[in-house]
Amino acid sequence: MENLIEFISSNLQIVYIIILATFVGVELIKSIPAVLHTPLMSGANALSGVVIVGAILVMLHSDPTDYLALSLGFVAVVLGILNVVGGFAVTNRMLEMFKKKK
Amino acid sequence: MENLIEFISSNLQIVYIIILATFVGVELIKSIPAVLHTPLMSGANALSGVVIVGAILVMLHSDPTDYLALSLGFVAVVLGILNVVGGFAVTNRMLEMFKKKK
Amino acid sequence: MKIGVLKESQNGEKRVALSPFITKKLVEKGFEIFVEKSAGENSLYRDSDYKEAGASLSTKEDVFKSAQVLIKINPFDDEDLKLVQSHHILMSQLYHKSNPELIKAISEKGATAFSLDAMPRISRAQDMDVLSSQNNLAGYKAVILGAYEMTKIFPLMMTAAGTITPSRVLIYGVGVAGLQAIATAKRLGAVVEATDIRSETKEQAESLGAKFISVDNTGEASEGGYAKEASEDYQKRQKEAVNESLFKADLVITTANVPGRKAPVLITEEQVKQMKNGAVIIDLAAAQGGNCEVSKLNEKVIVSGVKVIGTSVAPESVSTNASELYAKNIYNFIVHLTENLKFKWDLEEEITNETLIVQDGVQRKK
Amino acid sequence: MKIGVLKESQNGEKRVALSPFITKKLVEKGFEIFVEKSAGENSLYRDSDYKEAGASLSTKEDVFKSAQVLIKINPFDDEDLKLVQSHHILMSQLYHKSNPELIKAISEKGATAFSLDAMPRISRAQDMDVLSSQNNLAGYKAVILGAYEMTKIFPLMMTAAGTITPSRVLIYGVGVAGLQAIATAKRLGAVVEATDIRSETKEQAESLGAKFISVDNTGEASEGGYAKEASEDYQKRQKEAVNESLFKADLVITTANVPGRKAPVLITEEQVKQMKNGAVIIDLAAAQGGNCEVSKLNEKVIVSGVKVIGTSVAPESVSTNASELYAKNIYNFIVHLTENLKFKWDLEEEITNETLIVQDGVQRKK
Amino acid sequence: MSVTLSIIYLIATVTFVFGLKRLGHPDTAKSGNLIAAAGMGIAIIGTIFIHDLEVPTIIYVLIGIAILVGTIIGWLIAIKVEMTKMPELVSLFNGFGGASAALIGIVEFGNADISATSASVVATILAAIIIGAITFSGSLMAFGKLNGSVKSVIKIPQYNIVNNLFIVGVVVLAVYMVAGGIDSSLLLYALLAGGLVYGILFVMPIGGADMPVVISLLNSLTGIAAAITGVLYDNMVMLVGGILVGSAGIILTVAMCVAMNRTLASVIFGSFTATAGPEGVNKTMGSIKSTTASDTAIMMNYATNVIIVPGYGLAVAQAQHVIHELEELLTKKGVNVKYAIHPVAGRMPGHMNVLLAESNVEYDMLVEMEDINPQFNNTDVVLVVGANDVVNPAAHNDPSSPIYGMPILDVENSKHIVVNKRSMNVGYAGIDNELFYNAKTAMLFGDAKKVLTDLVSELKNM
Amino acid sequence: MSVTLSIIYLIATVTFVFGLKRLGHPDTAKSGNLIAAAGMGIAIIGTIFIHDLEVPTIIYVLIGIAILVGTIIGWLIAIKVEMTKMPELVSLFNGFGGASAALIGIVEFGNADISATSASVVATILAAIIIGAITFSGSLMAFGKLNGSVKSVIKIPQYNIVNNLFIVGVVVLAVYMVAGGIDSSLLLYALLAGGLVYGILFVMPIGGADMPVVISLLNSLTGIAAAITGVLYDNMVMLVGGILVGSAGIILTVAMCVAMNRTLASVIFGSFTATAGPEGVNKTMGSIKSTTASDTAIMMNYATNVIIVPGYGLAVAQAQHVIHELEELLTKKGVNVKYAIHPVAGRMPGHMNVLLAESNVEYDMLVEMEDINPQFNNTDVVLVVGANDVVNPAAHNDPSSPIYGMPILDVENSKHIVVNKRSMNVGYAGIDNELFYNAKTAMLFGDAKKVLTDLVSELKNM
Ligand SMILES: NC(=O)c1ccc[n+]([C@@H]2O[C@H](COP(=O)([O-])OP(=O)(O)OC[C@H]3O[C@@H](n4cnc5c(N)ncnc54)[C@H](OP(=O)(O)O)[C@@H]3O)[C@@H](O)[C@H]2O)c1
Ligand SMILES: NC(=O)c1ccc[n+]([C@@H]2O[C@H](COP(=O)([O-])OP(=O)(O)OC[C@H]3O[C@@H](n4cnc5c(N)ncnc54)[C@H](OP(=O)(O)O)[C@@H]3O)[C@@H](O)[C@H]2O)c1
Ligand SMILES: NC(=O)c1ccc[n+]([C@@H]2O[C@H](COP(=O)([O-])OP(=O)(O)OC[C@H]3O[C@@H](n4cnc5c(N)ncnc54)[C@H](O)[C@@H]3O)[C@@H](O)[C@H]2O)c1
Ligand SMILES: NC(=O)c1ccc[n+]([C@@H]2O[C@H](COP(=O)([O-])OP(=O)(O)OC[C@H]3O[C@@H](n4cnc5c(N)ncnc54)[C@H](O)[C@@H]3O)[C@@H](O)[C@H]2O)c1
Repeated sequence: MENLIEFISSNLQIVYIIILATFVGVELIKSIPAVLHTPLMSGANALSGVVIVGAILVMLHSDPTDYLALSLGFVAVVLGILNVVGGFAVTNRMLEMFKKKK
Repeated sequence: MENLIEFISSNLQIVYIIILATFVGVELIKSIPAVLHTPLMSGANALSGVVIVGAILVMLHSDPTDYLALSLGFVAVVLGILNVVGGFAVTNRMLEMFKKKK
Repeated sequence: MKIGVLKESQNGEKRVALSPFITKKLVEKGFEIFVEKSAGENSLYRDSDYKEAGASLSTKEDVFKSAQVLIKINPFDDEDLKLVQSHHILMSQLYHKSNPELIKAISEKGATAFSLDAMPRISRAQDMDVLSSQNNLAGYKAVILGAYEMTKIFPLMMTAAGTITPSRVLIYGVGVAGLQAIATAKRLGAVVEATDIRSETKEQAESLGAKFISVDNTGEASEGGYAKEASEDYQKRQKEAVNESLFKADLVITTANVPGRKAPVLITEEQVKQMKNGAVIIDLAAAQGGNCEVSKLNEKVIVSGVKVIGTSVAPESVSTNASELYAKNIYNFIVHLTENLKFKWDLEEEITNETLIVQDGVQRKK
Repeated sequence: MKIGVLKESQNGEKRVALSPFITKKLVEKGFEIFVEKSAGENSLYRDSDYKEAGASLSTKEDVFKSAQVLIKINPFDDEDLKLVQSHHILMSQLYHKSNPELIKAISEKGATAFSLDAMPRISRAQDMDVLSSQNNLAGYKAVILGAYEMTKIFPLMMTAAGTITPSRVLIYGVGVAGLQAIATAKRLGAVVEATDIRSETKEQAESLGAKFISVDNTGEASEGGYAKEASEDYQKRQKEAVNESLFKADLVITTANVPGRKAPVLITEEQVKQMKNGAVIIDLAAAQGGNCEVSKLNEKVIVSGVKVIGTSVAPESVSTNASELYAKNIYNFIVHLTENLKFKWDLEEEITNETLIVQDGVQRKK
Repeated sequence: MSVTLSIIYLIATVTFVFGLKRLGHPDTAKSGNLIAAAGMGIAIIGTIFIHDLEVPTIIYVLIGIAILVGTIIGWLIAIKVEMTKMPELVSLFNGFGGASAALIGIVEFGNADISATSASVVATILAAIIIGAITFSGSLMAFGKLNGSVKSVIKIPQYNIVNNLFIVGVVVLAVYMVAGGIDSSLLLYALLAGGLVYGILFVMPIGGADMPVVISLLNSLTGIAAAITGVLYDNMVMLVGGILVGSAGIILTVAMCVAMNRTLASVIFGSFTATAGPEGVNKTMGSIKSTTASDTAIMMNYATNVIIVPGYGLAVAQAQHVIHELEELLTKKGVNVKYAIHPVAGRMPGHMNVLLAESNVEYDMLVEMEDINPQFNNTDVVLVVGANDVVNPAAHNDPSSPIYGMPILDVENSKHIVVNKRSMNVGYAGIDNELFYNAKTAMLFGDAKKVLTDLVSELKNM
Repeated sequence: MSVTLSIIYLIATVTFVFGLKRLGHPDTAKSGNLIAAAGMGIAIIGTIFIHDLEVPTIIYVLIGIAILVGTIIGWLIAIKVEMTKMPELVSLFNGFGGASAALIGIVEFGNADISATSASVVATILAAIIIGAITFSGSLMAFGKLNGSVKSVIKIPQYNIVNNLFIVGVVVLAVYMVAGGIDSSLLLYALLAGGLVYGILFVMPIGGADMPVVISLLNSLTGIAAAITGVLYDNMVMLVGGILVGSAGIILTVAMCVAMNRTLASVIFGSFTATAGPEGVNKTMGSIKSTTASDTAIMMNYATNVIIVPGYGLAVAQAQHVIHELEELLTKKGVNVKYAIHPVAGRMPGHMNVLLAESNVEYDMLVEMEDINPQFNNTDVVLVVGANDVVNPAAHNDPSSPIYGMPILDVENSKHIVVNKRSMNVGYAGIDNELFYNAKTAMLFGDAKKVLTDLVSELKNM
């Protein structure tokens, strides 16, 4: 509890950002048709691949001789980019059915 | 332009907060029935009275001998609280019509 | 004021000018009502019903003796005229434009006569307008009669034993009767088409689900909501536009009239011969000379497989409703004309002025 | 295979067993068709139509001579029987349960006979089911007949001359005819009520907009979709439940039947006397003895102001459609029974088994 | 700042979000307002009491007095004023908020050592002053206009250009001050005056009917002013609350324009072209009020008794099925619905009966004229659909009218009247209808089928 | 961090918001996906190139290789896999994201001097590891289940308790490490292992039909892991992007549960009670698939040819007016709509004709069985409303069936079949209907009037 309070007070703006972003996420998704559930899940999944940014940072910051960190970072980047590219591509395919006619 | 960039980089989190709050405001109000336009305007008006917080801060920080600041602050608090109290009360009255029946 | 109700004498007529319900309302207002015996019989009103409503029942002669105002639906006949005296006020549909002898006879008696069919078509007269109230029922009954006479059914039906195509119904004249005919035929599931010389009827017909066959009517005009007589040119254009539908129709109902004139001939014998075998034509304008060349009033003529039925008596066949409505019209009319149980004789007033044909033996309208 | 079509001889009958359209279809399949002269006349089919469809026209005698299969709608009459020979295969509605003499006569001739009214009520037989196809039309026409006979109109109308209340229609028996009657009366704007011994008909009646009068039917059961004869107790309960509606009704249509039995009496004379003056009863079960005690087949009886019309001939009055559907039923039946223009005589098969009443002079069904 | 206060602000911010959210739905709007008010309350109390400043008692007393005075006045005004005066009241209050922001700016300008303060802080202070001033004077102007005390409408053709040049001038001055770090009260007051003048110039030419839109826009500006002040104090509740009001206000403004079938630009800049007023307004009869499907739907949703008056237009639009759907929906929501059938509605006797029977409206929902006329008194909303002559009071009032003497449906006796037709065109009798100009009447223009369908969707979403 | 990169991140964040927003509507979903992808692209490129670190070329090369390899593999998998395998693919990719987060955590744990680092940073690192591990193993488990490679479903009654105790243990360990500032790789690997095991334990008992819900939940967790990593690096795009995914994911998960008529709790904890499968599923015929009004509406909205098959249920529900409204609406949207009328649909000859005539359906929209049967091939969606026997393929296939030999409507030839009825109950003939178990068929349960009304509203909102 104390830690939490400390965190809040020292990262006040971050807390606001988290809360506001949560509201945005909720409001955006609140009422969408069921047929979009799967594509949306898939799209959100691709977005969660943003963790790749962290993986890249790990590699950028690694000492070129720290093989463990480097190889872990390498794997992290590969997995992250897989998540991103695969995620968006799959979502795109799922959305093929909503092509406009006429 | 430069100033803007400087502002952004030095207040990055504030910028995020502003952007996210804007999204929240927009998403919340996006599609509401016309009959609620006036009450909502009135409610939002009451909320804009949050400026009173600033007015109070002015007074709290004033030197008790700085009559100018004090009196300006005093007026600011009066006006601000008028906005808040009047705003919420008027809104409440407007919303009387939506009393649930049965 | 004493009001006498006569039994209708015209052949086939089943209506009566006053219903027991309205009799009661008049009696409550202070009118005295005398009803000829068995006058309501064919409209399912018993003499006892009238008695309960507060009327006195008697013979025709006695009715004429007791009452000052005499009401009827059809024009007064010779027998009636014998009994008419100068103090009598007669009310019925007189069709004074086509019945000059009758008007003359009444004038000679020195009596007074209102004609309900002369009611002006203005908003506040709508509740006294017997033409509307009766034509409305005629429109309904014409369709029922048609459906009864046909060897086909009206609606589309897709059944295990095959599909029955819907009947095609064509209505000439989209006045009161025509509109009700459209509505009734449509309800029963027919494909309905209609035509009229007045172009404002297009929207009206469509509002009831009919397809309107527009005929270019430049050069034709209507007067106060009524049609004028059509030009020859119009008639030609009409035939061209309508023939295709006519020759496919299973039932044709004609209601076209031009007030105060012979009804226009819209379907010639030649056209009838090109119609479908087994088609039926109901000519509601038969009494005014007929919209179909071959129709004869109250007869069923068969021309090359097409049954042509000339009739105007449709409202009689729904006599109960027809009498109710007529009685209500009469009631509204009497209430309008009187004050404290006395006639106002307000000749400036449009309704009185238009309907008062003969006053104390003087003919006011031609 | 040679098929002969006979002209209906029964009084008032206007239908014909085969239409030109179906004739053509059979001819295209390779059947030879012989039609008795003027057979289709009353259904608006001309002899020339049949000729165009590929049939030969001849006298009744010649038809019997040329054809092996003879088709008709009504049971074969004495004149027909004289011409029947042992090689003939007869097809019509024979009503074999109530016509033992006819069956005997056919057997004695050594001929073969199919009865279309014995068609089993199974899904795949629906397109050969003449009872359904004809009763359906009867239901429609009964309402038209009722509307024609009434002195009131069906729909509610609020007019300047007062409000006309809607007619109340009561339907007994919610089978094929009853349902179509409900639908038709409802379309015309009446307030429709219905009752039936089979409780599953409640939902069906309601699906067409009627109010269903439920009678507690514990103890009664139905067999294969048909009603069984009702117990006396049920009849009493039914009267109690329905009387209120009956006495308010303007039109009553009865269609209740129990297959192979006399129709149940649902309305006694005493009940009729309590009905509204001017009400109309159409008894479609009159040919099976009638659902109304006072009804007589093909007669209009008036009992204390109530018109009771016993009829079963309603389909004849829409003969064109009725003949079309009957013809389609016959077509499907013949196609079902034959292969390569020959009868299959598959007696194991339900439809053949049920409808084949007499085979080569041997009576198979009682 | 103390953690407690931070958390209080956080909570207040969250109540603002929820409050706004709930204000968007009629069922929850009231509670939304209260939630936001509660959040505001704790934010204010927290601000006063939670800090580690040494504040002399006198200041507390002053604050207390200020709050007490403001609360009492605000409360009294709010509860005393007539309902019809509400919009001007909102405008007035909004002006106060703006003034408060401007005053804060002025004080802070005085407190700060401008030349030593970072440009962004100075910019913030000046922005608060200018925006506060604009909203203050603009709101007062709007108040005056609604109030009727200010009537003049300027008619200079190049007005907009002048107007825009003026505000550009003000901004240039401000930028100059920021860039130069200039600490001049003269210039400050010039800025203040510039803001005040611009507020007036901005609102002056806009027509009275557009005032609500302007108020909403000004309100949004006040929010922005509050947010700017929030940046100044690094105060999150002001920042986020202000931004919420600012963004929601803009969206609301646009929505209001859409509902009025106008664009924001035409409201603000088109003030000169659109002075003629809505078309079809009859000069002698006054002006009409038009409404939307969503407003009508809400009115009906919260009504107890609703009467529908069908006329010929219903038949023309073939909207009988939709009206039945509407009636069923209302009934399901517990509203008493009836149809009032005039004997000559439509174009043939029984026209409405045929029409409504087709969509299976129960016969006992149809009530004859004589029976329904006494019931209008007791009716919350009358919905007239495609009827005209049969509800024309001229039949009672105007002996020269061709329909004089015809009995009509007395819809005027009900609380609200909504009339649906496509235009201000006349009906069968060819005469104008005073009912449409009645203060209780709102016109719901459009084809009956379309309008009723919209009504049904709106009702379903409630 | 450089300003440019900050701005790039800001833009990326905004694209995420817009992308998500647009993904919520079928018309804009595709562009939303592309917008978000573009934002992600610039964020990645920006991260690689914009910084002031001295990075040896080898590391750039490695990053390049990693990205190239990942992109190619991801792309290939995504475009090669069959449409029906999509959900498992999503699960797999999601697992990778989780793994990536966990790996980052491990590296950072190694880099940091734990005892000297602030507790909140350590907590962040450990949280990233645990959550990343759970999503990784959980997603793989879900992948395996959908895939069919993992079949076992644990049936220990007290399973949930064990399960919860386990995760509590893991959390306690983490708290212990944070509080004590303990820098033990052993404990770290224990934590990692704990997370991995819990992911498996968590997903194992959940039934296959509920997998999409679980995937969505895990996806939301990955978002949170990303956000935590963002906090670690004070990286806003990760923080905001992660939170967006986290909150949207939770809402989506709940929405999916609602659409399946379940609660989230029953999906996660009710795994043992609800093993029987939806009721009314016929053992020999396989399982049915049910759908929602909004899905059906979208399918029809994007269809070219739609055929409506009305049956007795339409009459029972008295939904004739609504179906006409639906048909009109579709027609207005450019869809070809027809009604297929089976000769014995309903309960009397011509039942459907009477019914549809009442709502004024044009006669030429009604097509007889023989004429429409060849057209089903060419039909995108068949909507069967309250019909049963007349579309029962047993009439063709099953000589023992009482309806064998009856001609039926060949709806099976169309691309999609949606069947509306209230339950799995039989029709007039009293027999089961294989059609409902067809892979192309989706059941849309509910009273026809209600369901069609919903369909109409959904379609109107598109
Ligand atoms: N019932 C009878 O037997 C009969 C017979 C003959 C004459 N009349 C006369 O007809 C009149 C009937 O009165 P009423 O009030 O029913 O009709 P009305 O006075 O003719 O008014 C109908 C109104 O409906 C509007 N309208 C037309 N189409 C519409 C659409 N698609 N959607 C929405 N609104 C539409 C028209 O205004 P917009 O153009 O602005 O939309 C019009 O003003 C009376 O004057 C009566 O005397 C009646
Ligand atoms: N047309 C005729 O002349 C005639 C005459 C007699 C018999 N039949 C027979 O009747 C059958 C007709 O076939 P059909 O496909 O039209 O009907 P059906 O096979 O009887 O099926 C109707 C289906 O509608 C559903 N339903 C009932 N009420 C509903 C409601 N309110 N909302 C949604 N669905 C509802 C029922 O399922 P749920 O209970 O699950 O909702 C039922 O399975 C054939 O077997 C035919 O042989 C026809
Ligand atoms: N406002 C009122 O008070 C009131 C009251 C009743 C009727 N009306 C109106 O009066 C009008 C006439 O009603 P009606 O039924 O008594 O008319 P009607 O019986 O005189 O004639 C019937 C119809 O035949 C049409 N007709 C005449 N000549 C024709 C031709 N050559 N070809 C085709 N059609 C032809 C007429 O236009 C009319 O529509 C209607 O529009 C009716 O609505 C008004
Ligand atoms: N599945 C098929 O192939 C098929 C084909 C045609 C008809 N049918 C069904 O067969 C059933 C009977 O049809 P029908 O019209 O030929 O029947 P019908 O003519 O034999 O009888 C008409 C109705 O009268 C009712 N009835 C009998 N005794 C009664 C009593 N005492 N009181 C009240 N009602 C009584 C019956 O229940 C029946 O509904 C119907 O349900 C029909 O749908 C099924």
